[in-house]
Amino acid sequence: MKEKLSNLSNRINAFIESNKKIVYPVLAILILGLPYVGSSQYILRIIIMIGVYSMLSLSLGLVTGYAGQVSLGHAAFYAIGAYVSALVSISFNLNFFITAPIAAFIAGICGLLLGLPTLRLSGTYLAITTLGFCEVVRMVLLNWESVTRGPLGISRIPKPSFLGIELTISNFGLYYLMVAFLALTTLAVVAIVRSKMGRALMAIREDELAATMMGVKTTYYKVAAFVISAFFSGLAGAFYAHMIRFIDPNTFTFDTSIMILSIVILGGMGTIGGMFLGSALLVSFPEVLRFLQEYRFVVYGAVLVVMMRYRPQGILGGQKKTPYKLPKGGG
Amino acid sequence: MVLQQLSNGLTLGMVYALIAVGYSLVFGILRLVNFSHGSVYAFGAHMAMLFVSMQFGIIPAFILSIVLTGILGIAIDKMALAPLRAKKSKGIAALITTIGISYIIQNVLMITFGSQTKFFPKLFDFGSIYIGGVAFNTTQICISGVSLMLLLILSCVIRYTKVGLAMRAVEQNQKAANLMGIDVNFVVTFTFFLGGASAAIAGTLISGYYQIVYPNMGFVAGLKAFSAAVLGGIGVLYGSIFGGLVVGISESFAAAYLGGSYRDAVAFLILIIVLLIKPTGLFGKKGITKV
Amino acid sequence: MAFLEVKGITKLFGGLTAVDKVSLQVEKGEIVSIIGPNGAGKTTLFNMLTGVYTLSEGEIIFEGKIIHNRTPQEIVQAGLARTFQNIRLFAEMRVIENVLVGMHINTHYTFLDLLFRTKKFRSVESEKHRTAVEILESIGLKDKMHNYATNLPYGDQRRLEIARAISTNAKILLLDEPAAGMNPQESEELLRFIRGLRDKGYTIILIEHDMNVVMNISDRIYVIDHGKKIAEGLPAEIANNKKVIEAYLGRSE
Amino acid sequence: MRKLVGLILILMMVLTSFAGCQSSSKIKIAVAGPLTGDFAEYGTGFKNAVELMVEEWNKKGGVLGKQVEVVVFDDKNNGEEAATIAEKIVADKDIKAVIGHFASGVCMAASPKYQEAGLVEMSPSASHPDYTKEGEFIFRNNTVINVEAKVAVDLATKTLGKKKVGILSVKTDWGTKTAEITKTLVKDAGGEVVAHQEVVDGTIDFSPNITKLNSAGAEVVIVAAMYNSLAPFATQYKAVNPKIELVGFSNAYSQQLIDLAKGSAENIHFPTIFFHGSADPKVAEFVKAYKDKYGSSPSSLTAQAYDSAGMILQAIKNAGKADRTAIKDELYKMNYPGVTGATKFENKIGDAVKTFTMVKVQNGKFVEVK
Repeated sequence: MKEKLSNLSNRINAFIESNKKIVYPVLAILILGLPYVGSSQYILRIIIMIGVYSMLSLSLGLVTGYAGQVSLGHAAFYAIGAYVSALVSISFNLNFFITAPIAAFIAGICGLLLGLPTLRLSGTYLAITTLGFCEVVRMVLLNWESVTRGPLGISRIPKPSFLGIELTISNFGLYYLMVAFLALTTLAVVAIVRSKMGRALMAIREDELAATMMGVKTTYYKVAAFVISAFFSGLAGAFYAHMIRFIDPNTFTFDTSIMILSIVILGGMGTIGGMFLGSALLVSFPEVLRFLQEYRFVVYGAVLVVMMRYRPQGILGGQKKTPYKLPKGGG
Repeated sequence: MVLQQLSNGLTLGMVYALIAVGYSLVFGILRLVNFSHGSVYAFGAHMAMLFVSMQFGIIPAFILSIVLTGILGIAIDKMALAPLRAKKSKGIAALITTIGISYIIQNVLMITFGSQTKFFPKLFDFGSIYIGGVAFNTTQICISGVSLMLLLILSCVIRYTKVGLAMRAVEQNQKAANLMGIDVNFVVTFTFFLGGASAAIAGTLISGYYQIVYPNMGFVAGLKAFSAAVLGGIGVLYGSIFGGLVVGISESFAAAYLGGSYRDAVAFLILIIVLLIKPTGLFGKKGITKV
Repeated sequence: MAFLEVKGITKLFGGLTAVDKVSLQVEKGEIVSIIGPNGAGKTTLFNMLTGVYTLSEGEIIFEGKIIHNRTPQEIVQAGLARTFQNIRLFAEMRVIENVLVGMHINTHYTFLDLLFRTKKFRSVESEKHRTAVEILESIGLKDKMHNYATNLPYGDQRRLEIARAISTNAKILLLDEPAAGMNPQESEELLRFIRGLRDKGYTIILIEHDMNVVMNISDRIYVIDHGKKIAEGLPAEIANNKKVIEAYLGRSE
Repeated sequence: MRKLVGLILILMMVLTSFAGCQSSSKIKIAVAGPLTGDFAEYGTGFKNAVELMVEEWNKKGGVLGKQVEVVVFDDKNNGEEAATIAEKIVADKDIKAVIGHFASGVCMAASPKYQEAGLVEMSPSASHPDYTKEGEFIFRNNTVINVEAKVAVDLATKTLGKKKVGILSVKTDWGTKTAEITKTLVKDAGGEVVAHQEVVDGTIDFSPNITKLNSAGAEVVIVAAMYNSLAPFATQYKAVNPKIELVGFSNAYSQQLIDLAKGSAENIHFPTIFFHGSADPKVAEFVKAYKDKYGSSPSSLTAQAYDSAGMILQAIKNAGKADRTAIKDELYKMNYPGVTGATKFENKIGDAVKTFTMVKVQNGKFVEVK
């Protein structure tokens, strides 16, 4: 089974590599045209959620997949992004396209806060610290009632509006907004991965001491990975808050962090495509396999156990057969 | 009032110490944080409740739950963790596996026993004794007593028995121990059994004290017990007792003076501060980086 | 003042003195070997030179600048790169990527450059890739550049480690038992390669056990035993130095 | 980048193959709540109650001559699920109204969709003050906090005649709001709030809070929490101070409280709008029908779900057509004599106005307080 899977993914890559000129435009048309395929709003909403979780898994993938630092608390940045954007837009009634970057920025700063312990910790200790951080963030959201209205949560968050038009699922506005944010995240992550920073992060994952001996400032890059990943998780949080229009401390729990981690692992650590595949599978499976409703979290747990045992590199992860892409003039 | 809060904190601390022991045992031997320990503790409590509801006496139910949960501990190792060790997979693989296992156990409990909070008979309840105006409920005293006794037994097993020596050897260096003829697999299995058994004892005692059992009781308690284990120096048994008491007392004082909603946050803050300042905890030893 | 000046450096682990007041000098373009029985403190010495351990005592001066107790990053920036006794490559990364990580400290573009794929980014990247391919070619690994480091045979992995050290364009290469585990034919090839490096102007410090490698490549040899320097000099002198023989073959009581 | 492309292609094919919703001319009532996860017991209660009510109507010929069908949705008490379910419910033209969502937060995640599409959402349990502000289509057949709190305070200060009042509240939207209102009402009733302890939902160890309340000299403690907190709190408090009196709220009024707290539940007083042993034949009939069909006795929230279904079916009958907007208008005109007392909605706000009865626990059973 294992060989078939990796052969399949390699044949797909080969196909895409060979006629890149056709594949990307076709894909763009398909994505942009999707809502008009007449599928119901219910399915469109699932696709949007797949997009949101792709953004979250891409950002967690940077920290866990590429830099090898396990973070169990990524829902914290998701929550911070959502709360900041909601609160700023309500109290100063600013447009979504101003509050979302602010929210992502503040989430990034919190990423810095959480990134600092990486100076001293790694592996299990770091994972548990991120978990503790996420619970502390939830406690703050629950108890800082003067600002976050505590358990009452924030209701009637304004819909995002672009040039005066309110973006909703029915007018496909939210779908295209998600596609824009997702494209932004993907391009940024791909740019980082295909550069000296990406190589430095992978070196840290492979052998942190050897990377240090090669002059890589490992702490700087680990913290940078946390900050960037927190930024995009915050962005996803801002988008989600204005889509669902009501958030409270129970919206962002440890379960969310574990769902994002399962996506990264199922899809393939250290891959980009894996994040989309993982999100598509784990977001849509409870809808498609109705009878598994009750066992949803048992399945998430099983995904983690089975993947770690049989295919730790995930569906798309692991060594690629295609040659390393040399930049133009670099050959 | 302060004395009463202290007594509350002591009981709570003993409870966390009892769970923390399970973390320290497994970490000591395998350098692995067994994230599923919290749900194993919940499993133990549910087993005891099941046997009590099947008209077994308290003590038979207690023993049956200990044995069954011990076997669960072994099953976790054999089915999920041992293959990873055999494959020499990366450290985070085992950590993520234990997270997966804790999800499976917790949700299977939820499905089989239903999500309601269920009744659990009071253990060792002979009313309360008043010493200097502070109410000491006999259950509290018995829990602390049983916990201390269990921790002493465990320490003696590890210090004075043959298998204890084997455990300490495996803890220092698995390869060397293996070369010396110690059946490492048996030691690991025995450690997981002890971990599971101590979790069952903790689960039953705590359910007996609060008289309720519910599927995700293991999550928060497990995390607090972990911070107790880390505070005391993970891998060091008596460290867990000390860590448990500190977490328990600071939690009850936080609840009393800062308000109930801050008690969980305090336990997590302690965990983060300890990890930042001295990850090896109060009694842990500092490792040397070997190139 | 020598190219690399090591004055009386000591390292204590608890009560144990791993390295005890060792001094040595290395001139530019020289090949110096450090030999000694197992556990003599040779690798600890390397760790002190490259910043993995801080010194308990003593000084290390390279090109007139103090480099002891500096971070490993600062030391490799100053021009002192190393390989490891047991290979520490970036296993799940390609051969060429391993070399590119070596060139990390000399790849200069900002975060914004890489984010927006500016011209500067593209030109620096392709230039670094060209240099990387040249280095791989010089060490005979060019055709294996797409492989993953972990899939390479043992000999190739050793050479990739050296290539990675070179790619930091260090001035001194510290090679920790490069010939370990190599058959005579491979170690002969390695010797030729190391001499080639010396001719290109690199200074090399070698830890090695294989006596015929040490004897015919080293300009000078230092002998370490129980953390102390017990002898130094030309290969011929060391070959019949009584103390050295005793250290290796043990005293005849 | 190359892998991403292949995968998106496959994913698109998979998803668009979903079965679209087919439509036929039937009258459907949706019920949505947590059927799995932590609050499964409450969602199941809603489902049972609505199915029971619809069964009774169908036996009498359904409504407008058509049999009514119940469509059940499990939202796992999660806002995201609820919003997705709302999309599905709104898209199915046959669904005329939805009874549900359990927790306020979950309801409010779905309300915008229901309001936007013009479909009546009636929650038998939402208590968040802003819930019905979403719009005219958003109803709740649940006790309004300040009315219920007034009754609870009367129980503590008048019926039990205690002056020193302690408050324990769980940190949820309902708990916080109820505690706030209870404090002012206690002062108005001449009592004194000696201490207010807040706990996180799911807490089981109350010893620090009990010590605080007890040393503050509380004679009665008003507990704004569900049965899973009230029961252990009662057990632990009575172990320290057996003479303490406790007053709960209607959402903790269920058989599980007695099963869990056993002896410690003795003499706990409640305001409730649904009482098992009520003399009213409708209530007795409902309790018997529910017990026969499901084997356990209904809680007050289940009863409210039962009445909600009744009100909606009655609205369809009054309107003469199964039209979503007509149902909404009829609800505002209705005064529905249900098992949870007379319920009506005033001036376009979906909050139900209820009449309360006082109940207490006496040797293991709920008894009405005269």
